[in-house]
Amino acid sequence: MTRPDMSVEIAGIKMRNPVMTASGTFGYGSEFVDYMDLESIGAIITKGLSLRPKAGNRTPRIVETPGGMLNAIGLQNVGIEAFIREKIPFLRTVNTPVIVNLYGNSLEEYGELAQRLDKIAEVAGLEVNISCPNVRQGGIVFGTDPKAAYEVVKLVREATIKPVIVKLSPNVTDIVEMAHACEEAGADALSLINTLTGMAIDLQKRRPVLANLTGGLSGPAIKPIALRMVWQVAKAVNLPVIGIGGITSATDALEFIVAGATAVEVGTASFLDPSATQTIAHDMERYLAENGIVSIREMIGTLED
Amino acid sequence: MTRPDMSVEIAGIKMRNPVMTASGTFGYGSEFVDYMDLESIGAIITKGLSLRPKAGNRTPRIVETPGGMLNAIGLQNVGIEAFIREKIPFLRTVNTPVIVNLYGNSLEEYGELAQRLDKIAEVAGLEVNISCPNVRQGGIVFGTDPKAAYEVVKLVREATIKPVIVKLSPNVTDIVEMAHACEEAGADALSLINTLTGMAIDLQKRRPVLANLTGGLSGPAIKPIALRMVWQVAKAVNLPVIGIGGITSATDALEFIVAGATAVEVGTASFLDPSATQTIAHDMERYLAENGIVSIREMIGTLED
Amino acid sequence: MQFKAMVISNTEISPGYFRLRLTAPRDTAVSRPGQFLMVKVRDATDPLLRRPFGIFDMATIDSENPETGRQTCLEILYKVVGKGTRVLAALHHGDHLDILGPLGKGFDTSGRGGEKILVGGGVGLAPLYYLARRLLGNSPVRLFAGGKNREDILCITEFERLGIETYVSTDDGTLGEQGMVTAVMERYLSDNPSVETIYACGPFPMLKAVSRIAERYGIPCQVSLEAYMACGVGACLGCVIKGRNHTEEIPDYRCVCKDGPVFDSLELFWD
Amino acid sequence: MQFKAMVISNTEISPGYFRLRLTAPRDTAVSRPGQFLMVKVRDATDPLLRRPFGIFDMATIDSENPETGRQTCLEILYKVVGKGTRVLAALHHGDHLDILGPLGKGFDTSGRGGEKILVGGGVGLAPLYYLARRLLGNSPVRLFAGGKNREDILCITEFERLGIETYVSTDDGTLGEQGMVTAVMERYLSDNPSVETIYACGPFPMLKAVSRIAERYGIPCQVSLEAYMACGVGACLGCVIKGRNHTEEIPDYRCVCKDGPVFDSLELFWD
Ligand SMILES: Cc1cc2nc3c(=O)[nH]c(=O)nc-3n(C[C@H](O)[C@H](O)[C@H](O)COP(=O)(O)OP(=O)(O)OC[C@H]3O[C@@H](n4cnc5c(N)ncnc54)[C@H](O)[C@@H]3O)c2cc1C
Ligand SMILES: Cc1cc2nc3c(=O)[nH]c(=O)nc-3n(C[C@H](O)[C@H](O)[C@H](O)COP(=O)(O)OP(=O)(O)OC[C@H]3O[C@@H](n4cnc5c(N)ncnc54)[C@H](O)[C@@H]3O)c2cc1C
Ligand SMILES: Cc1cc2nc3c(=O)[nH]c(=O)nc-3n(C[C@H](O)[C@H](O)[C@H](O)COP(=O)(O)O)c2cc1C
Ligand SMILES: Cc1cc2nc3c(=O)[nH]c(=O)nc-3n(C[C@H](O)[C@H](O)[C@H](O)COP(=O)(O)O)c2cc1C
Ligand code: FES
Ligand code: FES
Repeated sequence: MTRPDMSVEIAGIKMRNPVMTASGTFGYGSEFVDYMDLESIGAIITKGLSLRPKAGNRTPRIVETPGGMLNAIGLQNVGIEAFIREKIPFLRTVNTPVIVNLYGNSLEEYGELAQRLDKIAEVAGLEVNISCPNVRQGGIVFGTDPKAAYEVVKLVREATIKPVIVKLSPNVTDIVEMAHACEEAGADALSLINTLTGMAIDLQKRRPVLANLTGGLSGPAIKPIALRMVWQVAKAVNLPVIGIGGITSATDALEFIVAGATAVEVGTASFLDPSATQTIAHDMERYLAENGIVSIREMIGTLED
Repeated sequence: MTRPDMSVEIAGIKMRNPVMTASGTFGYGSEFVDYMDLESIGAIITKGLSLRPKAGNRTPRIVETPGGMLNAIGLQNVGIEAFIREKIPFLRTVNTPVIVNLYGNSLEEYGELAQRLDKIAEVAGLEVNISCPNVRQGGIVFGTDPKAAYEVVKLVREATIKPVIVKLSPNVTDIVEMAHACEEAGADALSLINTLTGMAIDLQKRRPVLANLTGGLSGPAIKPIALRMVWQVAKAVNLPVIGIGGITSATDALEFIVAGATAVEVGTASFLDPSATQTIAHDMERYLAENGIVSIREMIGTLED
Repeated sequence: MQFKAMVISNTEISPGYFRLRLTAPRDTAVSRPGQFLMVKVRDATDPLLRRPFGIFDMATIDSENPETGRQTCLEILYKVVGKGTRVLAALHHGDHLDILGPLGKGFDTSGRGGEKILVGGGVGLAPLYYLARRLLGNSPVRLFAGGKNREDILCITEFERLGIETYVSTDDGTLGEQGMVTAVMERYLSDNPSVETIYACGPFPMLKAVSRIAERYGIPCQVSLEAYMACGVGACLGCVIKGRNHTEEIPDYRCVCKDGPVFDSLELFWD
Repeated sequence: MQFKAMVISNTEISPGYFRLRLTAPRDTAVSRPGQFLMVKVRDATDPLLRRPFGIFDMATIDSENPETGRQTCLEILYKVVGKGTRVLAALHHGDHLDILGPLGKGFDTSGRGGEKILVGGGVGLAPLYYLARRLLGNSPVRLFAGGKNREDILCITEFERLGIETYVSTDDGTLGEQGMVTAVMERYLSDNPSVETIYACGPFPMLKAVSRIAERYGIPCQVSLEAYMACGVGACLGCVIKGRNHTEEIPDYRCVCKDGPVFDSLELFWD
C-alpha cells in the first residue's frame, strides 16, 4: 500500500505534513532534539519575537486549571539580535521550515521587525501575533479591533515579501469580522486560536495566582471553542486556515482539518509529551492509511453541516 | 462559636446563602427533591422560559468535552401557561426564593413575558437571558450588541417592578461594555457567565456531534474565563454581580465571591452530583467558620490585585 | 439515592465485556429490572459526566465480615467502548465508586402469567437477566439473544441455568443460528402467537424492528432505550426522544432517564 | 529520556510522605543526584501537567523475573500536598507511569575530598540521600535536617546507616534540637570553618539563609530550587528565577528546569 500524501502548502511554504509547533510552546526547537526528530513535522514556529529583548512577567507565570493551563509569560524572548546570533545557526541545520512568530507594542515595532526578518533567508514565513496591546493607543489590543488589526497586518504585509500568517485572538465577539479585516489587509493565511484570557485565584491568600493577575487559557479545555472558530473562519475566508487549540491527538488534529484547517499547531500538548507533534503527525498518517485516504488535502473542510 | 452569617441580598431578594441553581441545570426544582433539601440553598432559578412551549433542538443535544460539556438543548420548555399551571404549585410549597430565567426571540416576546411574570406572586425576580438571536433583526444576538442589550433590558425593566437580573453572554470582546449597557438600561443585578459557543466533531462521520452543529460550553473548563469576567465586571459596575461558570466546590464559589460576586450559580455540577448546590453552601459556611469569618459579605470583592 | 459502592469483583467475561459486582445500601434492594445507575467512574474532571448502566442483577448475600450481616449487591454488565468504561475495566476489589440510583422506570413485570419473551441485542442482554429472574416466578420465559459474533452473546449459560429456553443468533453465525435476532423471534411468534408480553433491549434499529413485529401480532411490547445522558434525573433535557404524538408545534419529548429508559413501544415515535 | 515505569512499591513512610520505587530503563542509570523527573500521574487531562520530583535514590538490583536480568530502579520520596500527589499515593504494585527524565543539572559532586555538608528542609531531604551516597566515596559527609515536627524528618535512619553524622532540628522540638536547621548548621560551621562545600535543598527562605551563611564563611554552596513547572525542558519559560545580574532592561532569567534545579548560590538574585 502506498503511503498517504501528508504534504500541504501554506502561502508557498511547503510542509511534509500539516503539524506545526505552536509559538511559545516549543522554544526555538533545540529544546526538543533529545525527544523527537525535528524533521518529522511540517514546520517549527518559534517563540514570540520582539525587537528588543523582553524580560517577561514576574512569577508565578503558569498555573494548571481544569483540562487546561493559564500562562502569563509576558512574551519573554531574546530579541531579534540574539535570535539571529544564537538561534538561527541551529535552526539552519534543521531541514524543516521555520516560521517566526512576532509581536510589537506599536505599529512601528511590527513594521521594523518584519523588515528585519524579511532579510533572513532561514525564515520561511512570519506569524503575526496581534493579541498584544498597542501602548501608543491606550493599550487597545490590536487583535480585538478590526481597524487596528487591518493597519498592523497591512504594515507587515508591505514590510516583507515572505508569507504572512496572522494569528487571531479568540477574545472577540465576531471572529469572522477579524478574519475578513486581516484578509483585506493582505494576509496570506490565518492561524487560530491564541489563548482565551482567564484568571485563577488563591483563596487563602485572596490573590490572583499569576503575578500578572490574568493569563492565557490553553489546552484541551479550549478545544471546542477553537474548533467552532476555525469552522466559522474557514467557511468565511478565501485563505488557508491553521487550526490551534487543545490538540493532543491525531483525532483532535484531523477534526480541525475536517472543520476547514489546512494545517494545525500543537501547543500545550508539547508540555505533556515533548514528542507530541511527531506522534500526532505519525498517527494522522496512519489514520489516512487505515481509512484508505490518499491525501490529507482530500479531508480539508469536508465537514457535513 | 456562633454560626457565620451566610445571608446575602440581591436587588431586594433575601437569600439564606449565596448559592443558587443555574438555569437549565436544575429543571423546575422538583427533579431534585429526592437528593437534597431545596430549602438549604439561596434561590432556585428555573429553566429558561418562553411565551409559548418550545420543542428545542433535535438530538444529540449534549456531548462531553475535556473538563466540560457542550449543550444545545434549544431552550426546550413548557411555556408560561404550563409553567403557571404545572410548576408554580410545587414551587409555592418551597420556602426558597424562585427566580425565573426568561428569554424571547424578539423584543416584544421579552416584554410580554416580563409583564405576565410580574403578576405572579411566587416569582421573586427575573433573570433575563440575552444570549438569544433576535429573529426580527437578522438573528443578531441581543447579548453581543450593547445597543440591542440596552433595548431589551430597558423594555423588561419597564414591564415589571420585580428585581431584574441580566445574564451576560461571554462571547463578546468587551464584557464590561455589555455590563455598562445593562446597568444604564436599569438592571438591578448582573449574572455571568452564560456558556461559550463551541463545537465537537465526530471524525468518523465527519459530522458535528450535536444536531445543532454548535453548542454552549459549560463546566470546570470555563471557570478561569468566568472568574476573569466576573472580576472585570464587579470592578466596573455599581450593581451586585452573580458569578457563574464551572463552580463545583465551595472553594470555587468563594473564589468568585472574593473576585467580586455577591452570590453564585451552580450549573453543570448539579449533573455530576444532584446535591452539589447544598453541599457547596454547607462547605462555604464551614470555611467561614474555620477561618473565623463572621459574615460572607465581608469576603465580597476582597481580592488583592 | 446517591451512595458509595465498593467493588467486590470486576471480571472480563468475554473479550471487552466485564461483570462488575458492587456492594450497595439495603435500600437499593427496591431496584426494579430495567432501572439504571449513573456511575462516576472516578473522582476527577476527566471523564466529567456520570455514565449510565443498567442493573444486570441484584442480590442480598452473606457479607465478607459477619458484623455487617447480610449485604446487598448490585451487578453491572458493561462493554468497554471508550474512556469511562476503560477506567471501569481497571477497577480492583476494594476500590470505591460514587453511584446514583436506581433511576428511571423499569419494566412492568405484572401480568396474567402468560408467556413472556425477552429479546436482547449485544450488551442489551444486560438488563434482561434480572428481569428474567423476576418474571420466572409466575410465567414461562424465553430469551432471544443476538449479536455480531459469539463474543457478543453474553451470560447465556446463566440464563439457561435459570431454566430459560434460549435462542441464539449471530450475524456471522459463529454462535447459534446465522441471521437477525428479530427474524428468529418472528418465526417463533408465527408458531406461538399467544405470547403475553415482549421485553426488548438493544440497538435502536433492533428495537424498532421488534416493536413493528409486536404491533403486527398485537402483542404488548416494552423496550429499553439508550441515550446520551448528563444528569439522569430529568433536569438537563439532553436525553430526550420523541413521543408518538410529537410535532414541532406541540412537542411531545420524553426523557429516557426519567420517563424511561423502558417504554411501551406504542408510546414512541419510531421513524 | 521518556519512558514507562512500573511501580515496584509505594509505601507511606511517615504521615503524608511516600516512597515510590519504580523500574526504569538501564540508560537512566546516568542520573545524577539533584536531577529530577517529570511524572504524568495518570493518563487523563486531570491533572493535566506532569509533576516534578527529585530522585531520592537510584540502584540496579536483581529483578523479579530472572529473564530480564538486572533491573535499574529509581526512587522518589514525595509529600502529599494536592491532586497529583494524591493520585500517586493511590498507586499499587504493577501500575505504570509515564516519566520524563532525568532532567536538569544535578549537584556538582567533584571536589578535593574535603568535608561536605548537606542541609535539608522537610521533603527537601529527598534529593540529598542519593547525593550523600555519591559523595561518601571520597569525602566525609554531614547532614543537617530540619522540619516543622518529627513527621517532617524523613529517612534519617537510612542516612545514618550510610555512616553519616546527622543533626536534626524541628520547629516544635518534637525531634532533635528545637530551632532552625540553619542555626544548627551555622553553629557547626563556626567551630569547623574548613567545610569544602554546602549542598542545600528545601523551602526558598531556608535556601536564602543557607546561601547567606555560606557566603559569609566563604564556602561554595549549591542549592536545589523548586518552581511551578509545565514542560521541564526549557520551553515554556514558566519556571524562571532571577539570576544575580537581573534587571528589567537586561533580563537575566534562568530556567529552574534546565539551568537548574541546582544552582551555585552566587549565581542567583536572592532578594
Ligand atoms: C439507560 C442506559 C443503560 C445502559 N446500560 C448499559 C449496560 O448495562 N452496559 C453497557 O455496557 N452499556 C450500557 N449503556 C451504555 C453506556 O452508558 C455507554 O456505553 C457508556 O456511557 C460509554 O461511556 P465511555 O466513556 O466508555 O464511552 P465514551 O468515551 O463516552 O463514548 C464512546 C462511545 O460510546 C457512546 N456512548 C457514550 N455514552 C453513551 C450513552 N449514554 N448511551 C449510548 N452510547 C453512549 C459514545 O457516543 C461513543 O460512541 C447504557 C446507557 C443508557 C442510557
Ligand atoms: C525540581 C523539583 C523537584 C521536586 N522534588 C520533589 C520531591 O522530591 N518530593 C516532593 O514531595 N515534592 C517535590 N517537588 C514539589 C512537587 O513537584 C509538588 O509538590 C507537586 O508538583 C505538587 O503536585 P500536586 O498536584 O499534588 O499539588 P497541586 O494540586 O498541583 O498543588 C498543591 C500545592 O502544591 C504546590 N505546587 C504544585 N506544583 C509545585 C511545584 N512544581 N513546585 C512547588 N510547589 C508546587 C501548589 O502551588 C499548591 O500550593 C519538586 C518540585 C520541583 C520543581
Ligand atoms: C506557555 C505558553 C506560551 C505562549 N507563547 C506564545 C507566543 O509567544 N506567541 C503566540 O502567538 N502564542 C503563544 N502562545 C499561544 C499558543 O501558541 C497557542 O495559540 C495556544 O496555547 C493554544 O494552543 P494549545 O491549546 O495547543 O496550547 C503560548 C502558549 C503557552 C501555553
Ligand atoms: C444543559 C444546560 C442547559 C442550560 N439552559 C440554560 C437556560 O435555559 N437559560 C440560561 O440562561 N442558561 C442556561 N444554561 C447555562 C447555565 O445556566 C450556566 O450559565 C452555564 O452552564 C455555566 O455554568 P456551569 O459551568 O456551572 O454549568 C444551561 C446550561 C446547561 C449545561
Ligand atoms: S439525562 Fe438529563 S434529562 Fe435525562
Ligand atoms: S518548566 Fe518549562 S521552561 Fe522550565
